Amino acid sequence: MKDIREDIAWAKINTDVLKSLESPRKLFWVIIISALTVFGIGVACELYQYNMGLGVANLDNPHVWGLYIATFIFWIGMSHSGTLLSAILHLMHADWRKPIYRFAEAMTTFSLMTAGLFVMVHLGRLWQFYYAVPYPNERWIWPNFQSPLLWDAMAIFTYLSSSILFLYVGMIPDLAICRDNIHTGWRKKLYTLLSLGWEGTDRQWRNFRVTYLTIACFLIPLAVSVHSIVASDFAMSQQPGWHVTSFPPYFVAGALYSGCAAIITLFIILRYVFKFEEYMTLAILKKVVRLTFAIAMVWTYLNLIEYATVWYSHDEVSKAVLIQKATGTYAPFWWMMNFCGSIVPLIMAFKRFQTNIPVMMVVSLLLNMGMWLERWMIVSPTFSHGYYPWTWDHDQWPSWVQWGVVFGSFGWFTFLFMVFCKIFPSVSMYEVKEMVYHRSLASKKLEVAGMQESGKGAH
Amino acid sequence: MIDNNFDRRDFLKVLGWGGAAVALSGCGNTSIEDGKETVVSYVHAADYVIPGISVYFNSTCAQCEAGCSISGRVREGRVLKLEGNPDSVINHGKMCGLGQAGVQHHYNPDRVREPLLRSGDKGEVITWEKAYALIAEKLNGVSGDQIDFLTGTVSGHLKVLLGNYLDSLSSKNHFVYEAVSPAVQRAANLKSYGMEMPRFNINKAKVVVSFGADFLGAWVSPVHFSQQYAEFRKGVDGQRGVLVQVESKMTLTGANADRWLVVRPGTEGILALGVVNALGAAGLQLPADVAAAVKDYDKERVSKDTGVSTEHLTKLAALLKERTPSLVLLGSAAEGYAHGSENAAAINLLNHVLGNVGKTVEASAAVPYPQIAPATGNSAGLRMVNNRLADGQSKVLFTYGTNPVFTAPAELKFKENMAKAGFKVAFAHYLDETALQADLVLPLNSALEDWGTIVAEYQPDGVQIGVQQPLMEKLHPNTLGMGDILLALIKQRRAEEYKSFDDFYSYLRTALLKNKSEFAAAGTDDDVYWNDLLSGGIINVGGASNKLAGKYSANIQLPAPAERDQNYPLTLIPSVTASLRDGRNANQPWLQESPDPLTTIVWDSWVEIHPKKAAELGIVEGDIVEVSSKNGSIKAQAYLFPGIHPDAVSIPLGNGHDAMGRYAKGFGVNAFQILSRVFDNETGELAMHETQVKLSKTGKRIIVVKEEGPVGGSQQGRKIAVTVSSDQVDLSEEV
Amino acid sequence: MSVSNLLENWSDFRHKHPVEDVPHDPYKWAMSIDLDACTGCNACSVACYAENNLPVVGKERYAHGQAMHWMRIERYWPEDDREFPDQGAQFLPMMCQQCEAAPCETVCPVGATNHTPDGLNSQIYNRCIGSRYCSANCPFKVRYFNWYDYPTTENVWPAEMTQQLNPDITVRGKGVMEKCTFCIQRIRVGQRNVKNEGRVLRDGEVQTACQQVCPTNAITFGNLIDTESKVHQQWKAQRVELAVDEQTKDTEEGGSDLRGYRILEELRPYPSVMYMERVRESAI
Amino acid sequence: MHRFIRFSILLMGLFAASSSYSAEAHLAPLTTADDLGPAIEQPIEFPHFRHAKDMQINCMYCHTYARRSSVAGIPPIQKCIGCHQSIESVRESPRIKKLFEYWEANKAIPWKKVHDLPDFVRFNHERHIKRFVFQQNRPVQEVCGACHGDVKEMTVARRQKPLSMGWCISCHEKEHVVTTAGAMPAGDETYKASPMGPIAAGGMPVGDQAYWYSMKKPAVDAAGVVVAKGPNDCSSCHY
Amino acid sequence: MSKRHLLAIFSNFHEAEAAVKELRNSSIKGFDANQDLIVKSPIEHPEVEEFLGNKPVYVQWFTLCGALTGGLLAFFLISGSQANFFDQVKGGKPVVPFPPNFVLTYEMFILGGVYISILGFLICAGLPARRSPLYSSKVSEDQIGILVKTDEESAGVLKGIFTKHEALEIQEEAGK
Repeated sequence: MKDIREDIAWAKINTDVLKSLESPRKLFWVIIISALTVFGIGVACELYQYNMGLGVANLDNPHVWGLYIATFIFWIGMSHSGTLLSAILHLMHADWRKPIYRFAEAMTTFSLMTAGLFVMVHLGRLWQFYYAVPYPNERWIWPNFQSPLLWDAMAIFTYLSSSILFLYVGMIPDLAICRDNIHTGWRKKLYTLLSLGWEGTDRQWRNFRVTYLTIACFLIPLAVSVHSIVASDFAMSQQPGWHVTSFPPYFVAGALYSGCAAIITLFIILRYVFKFEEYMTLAILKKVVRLTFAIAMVWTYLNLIEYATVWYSHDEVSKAVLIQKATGTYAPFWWMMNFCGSIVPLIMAFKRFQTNIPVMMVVSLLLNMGMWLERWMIVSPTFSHGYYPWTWDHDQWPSWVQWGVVFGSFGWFTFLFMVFCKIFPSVSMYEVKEMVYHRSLASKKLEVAGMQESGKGAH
Repeated sequence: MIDNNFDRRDFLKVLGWGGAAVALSGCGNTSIEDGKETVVSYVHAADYVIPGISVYFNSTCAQCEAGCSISGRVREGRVLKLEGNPDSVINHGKMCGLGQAGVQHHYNPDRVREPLLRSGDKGEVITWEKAYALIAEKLNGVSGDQIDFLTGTVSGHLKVLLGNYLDSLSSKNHFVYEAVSPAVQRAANLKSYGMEMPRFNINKAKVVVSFGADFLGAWVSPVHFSQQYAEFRKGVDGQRGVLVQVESKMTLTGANADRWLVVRPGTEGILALGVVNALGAAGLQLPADVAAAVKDYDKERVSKDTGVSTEHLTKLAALLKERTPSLVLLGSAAEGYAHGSENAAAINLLNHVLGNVGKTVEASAAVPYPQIAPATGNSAGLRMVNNRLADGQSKVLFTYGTNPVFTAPAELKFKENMAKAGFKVAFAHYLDETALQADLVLPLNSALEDWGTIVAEYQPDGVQIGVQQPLMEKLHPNTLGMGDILLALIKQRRAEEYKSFDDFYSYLRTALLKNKSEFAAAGTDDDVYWNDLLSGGIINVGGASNKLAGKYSANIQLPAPAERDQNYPLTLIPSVTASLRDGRNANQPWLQESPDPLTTIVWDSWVEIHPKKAAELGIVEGDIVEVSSKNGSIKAQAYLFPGIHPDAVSIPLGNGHDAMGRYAKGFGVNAFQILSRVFDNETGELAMHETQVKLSKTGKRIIVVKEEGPVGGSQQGRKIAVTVSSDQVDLSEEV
Repeated sequence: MSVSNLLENWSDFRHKHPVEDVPHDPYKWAMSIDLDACTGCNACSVACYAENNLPVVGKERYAHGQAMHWMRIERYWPEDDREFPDQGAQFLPMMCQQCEAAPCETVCPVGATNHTPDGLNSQIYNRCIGSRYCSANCPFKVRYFNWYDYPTTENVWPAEMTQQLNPDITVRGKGVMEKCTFCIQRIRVGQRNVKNEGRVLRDGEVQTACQQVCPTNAITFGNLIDTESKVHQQWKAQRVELAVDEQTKDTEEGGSDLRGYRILEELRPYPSVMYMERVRESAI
Repeated sequence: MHRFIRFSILLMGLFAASSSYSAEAHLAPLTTADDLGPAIEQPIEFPHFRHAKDMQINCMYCHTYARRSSVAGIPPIQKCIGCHQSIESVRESPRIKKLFEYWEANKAIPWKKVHDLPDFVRFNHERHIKRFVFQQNRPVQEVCGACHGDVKEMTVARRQKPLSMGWCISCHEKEHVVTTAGAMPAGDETYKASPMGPIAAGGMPVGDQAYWYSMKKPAVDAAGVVVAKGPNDCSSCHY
Repeated sequence: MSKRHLLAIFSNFHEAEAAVKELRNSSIKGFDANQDLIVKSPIEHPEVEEFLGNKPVYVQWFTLCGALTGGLLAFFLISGSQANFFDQVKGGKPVVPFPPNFVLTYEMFILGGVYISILGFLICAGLPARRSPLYSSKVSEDQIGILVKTDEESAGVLKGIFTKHEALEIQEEAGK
């Protein structure tokens, strides 16, 4: 299996990546247009809902939350992969991450932005959302800092802004390359501005290294905290099926899982669209797939543990929710979620599928769907089957407005992501150079075979 | 305190007040809009009118016939809410949901606002002068015998005026029709107690056995009985009253019973006699003729006929024997059969045997002015009008306060017969089914805009005359009170006699002041008396004390339970719900949206089927089933209801309008339509429970719009609504 | 300065409520509902519609579970396997339980629902942004959300019907959470009136609309602190205590002859509504 | 190294200062000073200055509902006529002529609302008037003017105060002295039996809700003087 | 005394390394290897530090201060506002409840840390900066640049060293 060639000319790396900014395959435009269309539908649905009230989403009492919150968690979860690849694997010195962490980080940023949209879409009085912003107004009214939603807002804000900064800082050397190579148009100005005058001096590199490492260190606990705070939206409440102490780790595992699955999907798409076959190699795909498989198994374990806890603790009310999930209205979705989440990833255990692009594409999409269903299965069944039997309602089904907005968010994300990849180098040039440099050094200096694949140390 | 120029209605005018406008401004950004809103002040103002402070005017509720006294909360000239008048002996400041919805009768957007004359299929707006002239013209040359007046229950001075008007037309044809009325009971009570409506003292009884009387829901005077019921539950000396309900379809009262005994439809009388027999067996001394009459009603037979187990029969007899006084009530479920009168006699016999007469069944006071006593309705009135219309005897038909086109069984063909009358005048609040058939529709003031007096049939303490007075200025300038119209019409005939009365108000005032000396201290000024009267809202008349005179008859011929017709195997029980009754209030959205207490269904009709029967027929909840009697069929959603005899199905009355405005039209089905023409053998009343039906699935299924969740009324083992057995608690220690 | 304020009053700010040292005073509104007296007649529910400007949502929206009845009457059937419910149905009027430790209050991101000094769980409509977390966290599901802009929705309040609206209370627009307030408009008017007279409210001076209308007086509302009040005496007689999650009835020998209980007490929201068990005769 | 430490100390100081500033933002003025509302055209240009300043008429002579109701109200035309019937001197002035036109047509005057509170706010005139005019004997014009501005200098009234929530609260947060001496309504036996302790003359029961949030019961000194704040929970005004 | 800037471009990292080492060991007048020598490279070479001598990095101090400030700010802002916000009594919890405040403090700790680190990075790395005139886009591609500052007269010596180590190109700029 071919990995990135160690003797690849650095200049070629530059040209190859810079070319992606200019001439992607036609599919790029197809994707952009379809994403915009889907997004447009979402916007139309949201406008309709904004004018009519949330009733048109077919939310009701007791189903006060629906797909919006489920999809919100999904997008938040998706964002964790970027941190995983860039921060965790960075600390672990897994060099194979280098060609792909940039787009993973971009994914983090954009999926967080999408998640933020859902917070808004879901509000009954969107036009008053600023009430949740902590600012000292003349009435000295503050938001309620006790609310997990506010922690959420704070955590997401922190995560989003930190991710953007992290993405940006990590991109500065590459922006300098762009600046040096693109001499016309608005892009030149943009790169000049953003590269901040980076020259790659030893002082810059020295501080860069420390900063990058420090932020990576901060991002890891942050990412963990973000999704555990999202989990506490549920776990801190009293509702059966939510009030589970294992929710935070379960959510974090689910987040990494869906993030990895999304990385596989986007990996395959970018590889094709921007002609990155030489950089996003199948060897890397294999590693990502293996990583995903490992996380899938962790998630499966936590998922089963959650069921087991509910079952074994003999909390009748929570148990009823679980039974309802498995046998009631939501049963098809629930079983599909378990199937997609725990059975489908088993395909990844087979070596020959690990690098089979079509299979992995399908698998990753299924995993993503499974993880989306997981979120839905957390949110809705509890409302259908809560503490108070009188208010149970098993017939609720999201309306086309809700579906429209949910699909629209995918359009929005895809659009942002694709535009980013078109404007900014989605493969980190300087780090690929570092990678081949160190690899070639290693293979030159040390003849010990095992050491050549030091990247494997990651897992 | 009020000078002569003072027109009370000035102060009932709607005052546009800024404070009130807050009500509808949206929930967007809070805004300060100085100078945008208008603040209107009065031209004149009375001392008691203070903007921002509510004034309470007492009046009388006209939503049903119970005659509760209400206290309308009026602010800035608008009536906001109806509350109970605490001084009323009927409702003691309490209200039911139906009564409170009176404001929606008043503010209903679908009220008739102008006199309408039929021209083709449309109503043409005409003036009152033209309407009066038209009536005069049409009455010209028609003999009194050809003029029919079909009304709902009327009482008080309106009844007097109506009588006088008919008199002036030399017509005797005033028919009072109530689709849902205890008419059989009245006849039976007259025989058993010597009066149509004695007082039932539920609060004095230790045991109440009710044969289908839904006294907490829709029977006679529910608010009053509910209050008595509360006392009864607290008990005499801490001994909590026991309620046993006997019926084939659970009513609200049945749902509150300690023991709900489901009987085979129509066998209530048999059960009553069975209880008498069992009481005898338990050692109660029975008069010889009674003992002889019930000797065949041994437990086994009664149990076989009625479906009530011998165990419960024994327990019931033991309870009745042990705890006295008790009270046996007779309700519509027992009356609605061809042998309804016999059922009633058998049930009333039980009161006699138990010695309740004189204790818990007491004489009611006689209304001292018989001319204002209520003319109570029954279905016989409808039958007579219908026959007259069919035979062409009736040339001019006036309808008021009743909606026969809606409530008459289709088989009577009332709608078709009505067309035969030459000229039909409907006095109406809404364009209901009957008004739509009329040639001339005269718009009435709402009950909250009108003057009048109301005397209820059921009088718990003395006689209470309820005064009805406007709570606010007329909403629509071109509506008139029924009294005003009658006065105008009567002036066409007897101008001289009535010329001193400008309007019904002055008629009423004069009439009530006439008897001032009886109710006020000597020398009380007319105005003072009048104002006191209006502020009180009620006149309590002692009423001559009556004596219970009737006697039981042991000669009761009860038919054996009928064999079921194989083609129509089920009995249809048209149920009367507390809020919709016979459907005249169906256009009040609060009533449509308050769930039926037992099924929790809203905005619709349904067919109640016992789950066992449903399983047999393969019906599940939400199936649209066709209910067919020999006289037609209707389609409605099925609801599986445990509180019904498996051989019966029940459809609530009141919905299924095809007119009457946005809140009534098109919701549910009208079960009146498929009732069979079976009448009570003695009184000739329509036997409402005698319709036999069959069910067939249509294959369609919908989701029933109801309040309860998918698990129905199950608490899933969670401690939510808890019941405790009476031997565990001692209510006398409670507060 | 805020930090000094924080430090100075630190122990106060770390106080917990409900606790003995910071009681409600002079008012703590509470209710008791006698299920044995409740007949399920719905009068209270309609009274609530009339008093509190509740929109009638219509069949379509009712079907979607968007009804706005702050006070709903629940009807339960006995759960054993009998053919007929021969001891009748159980009715339960359910409205906001005005919990002392309300799960809804902590989770509102903007603090639109909070605890008032007189022990109510208040809902401030103009602060609400409609996140619906409060409803999500309410075990009783007694909070109702304005899914549509009812004031402008067809046939909810046609022109004439707007005149019936109670000017003492807001008509809520879309996107706002609402719930039973214990008729706060009546309480506030009462409190202001007696303040002018320099006294506190006596029992019965403020009635909730549902209490006022209830034909069987099943609902008692009043000041739990006032020892003269009926609600206080009922709570006392039933030995139900506000800030306790297990009452004498369940914990002590001989408590079984008491009827008072609170719903879902085990979740420790400390509801302010005590229900009294329905009684059914054992002799028949 | 040193400059970094110095720099960071500076930074921390800045943050601490800004945090404590924002947390105590309520101590800063709650709103801008007087913000003048728009000039409003009324059906009759009512000269407040003439009545309130020249004639020295008590505000509550005309706005009589203020002490009895939540709204102050506009007097019925009857009241205007009551005086102006006998004031021949101004009878022919255009405003009075207009007034009489309305009176004779028996028509209400469509006054425009000048002091419009933001939506969803309940303000009770009665309570404020009772508290400050009747119980504390402050001059009427001072009490009314606290919110309505210097009406006696105006013709058509114009809003002078912001009437915003922060502005309202700035007053409710002030500590007003209340005395309990002689507060008990004489002969009110029901009240004496009540367990809730004495009532201040300002109508403020000791231990009133206003203290709840500060978690401390105010002390009553020997002279029966209590320092009390206005009610300050949201649901006092918003419901 | 006027100074001269020189930029030498190397394609071979080892040659560049050797050049630097030689420069550091030389004692050229007006040239102090610790101050006047800057290495520009397309990737991060940790080895550069070894032969340039360890230079301190202060970013982590920024991080520490930022994080602590953020955390403190959060705790005091939140507790302070809870203490002053008149209706924060909620759900039977204390006015200043610890668990939620700790969560927010934690988040602000990170936020402060990240922001101030970035700020520190910019300050320490001297960014944003104008590009020096002696810069080659080759540096961002694959070559190593060595920028030196020296006295006018020593420039030739340095050039000699660069040429010796196979510098591809030497740019010169007259200093002030």
